[in-house]
Amino acid sequence: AEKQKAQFHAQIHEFNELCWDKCVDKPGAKIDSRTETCITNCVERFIDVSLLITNRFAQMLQKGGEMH
Amino acid sequence: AEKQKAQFHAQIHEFNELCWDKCVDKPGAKIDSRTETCITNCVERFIDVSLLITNRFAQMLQKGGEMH
Amino acid sequence: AEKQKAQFHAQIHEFNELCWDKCVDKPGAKIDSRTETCITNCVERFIDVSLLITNRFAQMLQKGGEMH
Amino acid sequence: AQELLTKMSEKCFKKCISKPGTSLDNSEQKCIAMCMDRYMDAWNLVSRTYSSRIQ
Amino acid sequence: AQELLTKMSEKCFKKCISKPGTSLDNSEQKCIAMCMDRYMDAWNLVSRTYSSRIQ
Amino acid sequence: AQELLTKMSEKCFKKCISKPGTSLDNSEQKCIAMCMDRYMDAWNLVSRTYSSRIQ
Repeated sequence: AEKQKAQFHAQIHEFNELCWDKCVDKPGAKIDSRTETCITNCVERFIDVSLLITNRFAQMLQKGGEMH
Repeated sequence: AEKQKAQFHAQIHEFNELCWDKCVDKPGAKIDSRTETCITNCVERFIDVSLLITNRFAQMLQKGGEMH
Repeated sequence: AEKQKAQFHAQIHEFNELCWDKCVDKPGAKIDSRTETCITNCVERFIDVSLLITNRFAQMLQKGGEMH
Repeated sequence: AQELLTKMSEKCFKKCISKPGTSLDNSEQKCIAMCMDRYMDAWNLVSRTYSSRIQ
Repeated sequence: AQELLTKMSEKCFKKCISKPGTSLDNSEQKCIAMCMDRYMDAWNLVSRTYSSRIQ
Repeated sequence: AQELLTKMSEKCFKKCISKPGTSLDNSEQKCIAMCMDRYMDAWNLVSRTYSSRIQ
């Protein structure tokens, strides 16, 4: 459980860096709703992309055998 | 003491990357005084920023309870 | 041998990131020969640069004594 | 929280200090404080979004 | 293969998703699939080039 | 010194090799040598500045 928690936190940091760079231009006095939507979508779509890639990779391994 | 030394070196590498990217455009035949000043200020101000953030974070924790 | 294999893989990842950023602009339906040449040269030249730097560093240590 | 503080320092330094001077001036200090608040907003938002997705 | 998948996800997200919307649209999904194939081409090429150099 | 050499190789490759060719030409080699000297200047300067600050 400790290890899982550490992994969860590492993921948050990774997502946060990626989505901060993508969504926050100049930090303002409050977070505006556009930035909020961008961050939420950014996290959701990044998870989609990771799942898409992981599943497609698994299929390739099954079909074509090992890489390299 | 070994661990502290390793931490010190890791910091130097981190600062050096950050300030190299900020201050060195095209590396010349000698380091010029402008680049030298930029690097010194860059390290000093980065330490200021880290301290500012760390202190403010400690205050927030005391006032508002835990983050998560 | 396990450790060497891990190091080899870490190198591949490092080279791949560096050369991907340098050589791939928009990923197309196939890898074109220009991108292929760029990646091969990128890996080869990066190894050249690393060797040049490592050898020159070793010479400096011999001549001038220790750093810092 | 060490990693959060490290990343926040890096990101906010890059956003707020374009030319490092001989001290942190007033506007830079304000920018750092705002950047820090926004970074934690983002962190909390990312954390909530990710948590609700993996449940 | 974990690290390959992580890096590939990051690089391809950056290349293909310029404005994250409420779902992955069709052209984004195609871009991700292509990017993934190219990333693995590059990985194999880098791997071959490096191997032949260090032998 | 391993980490110093790794970072120096990366930073100087990025600064000096804009289009990797079939060999390192003369001007690239000179650029790498200069970049390396400047990188170590910077490293020593950072190291001195940081040391005097934390004492």
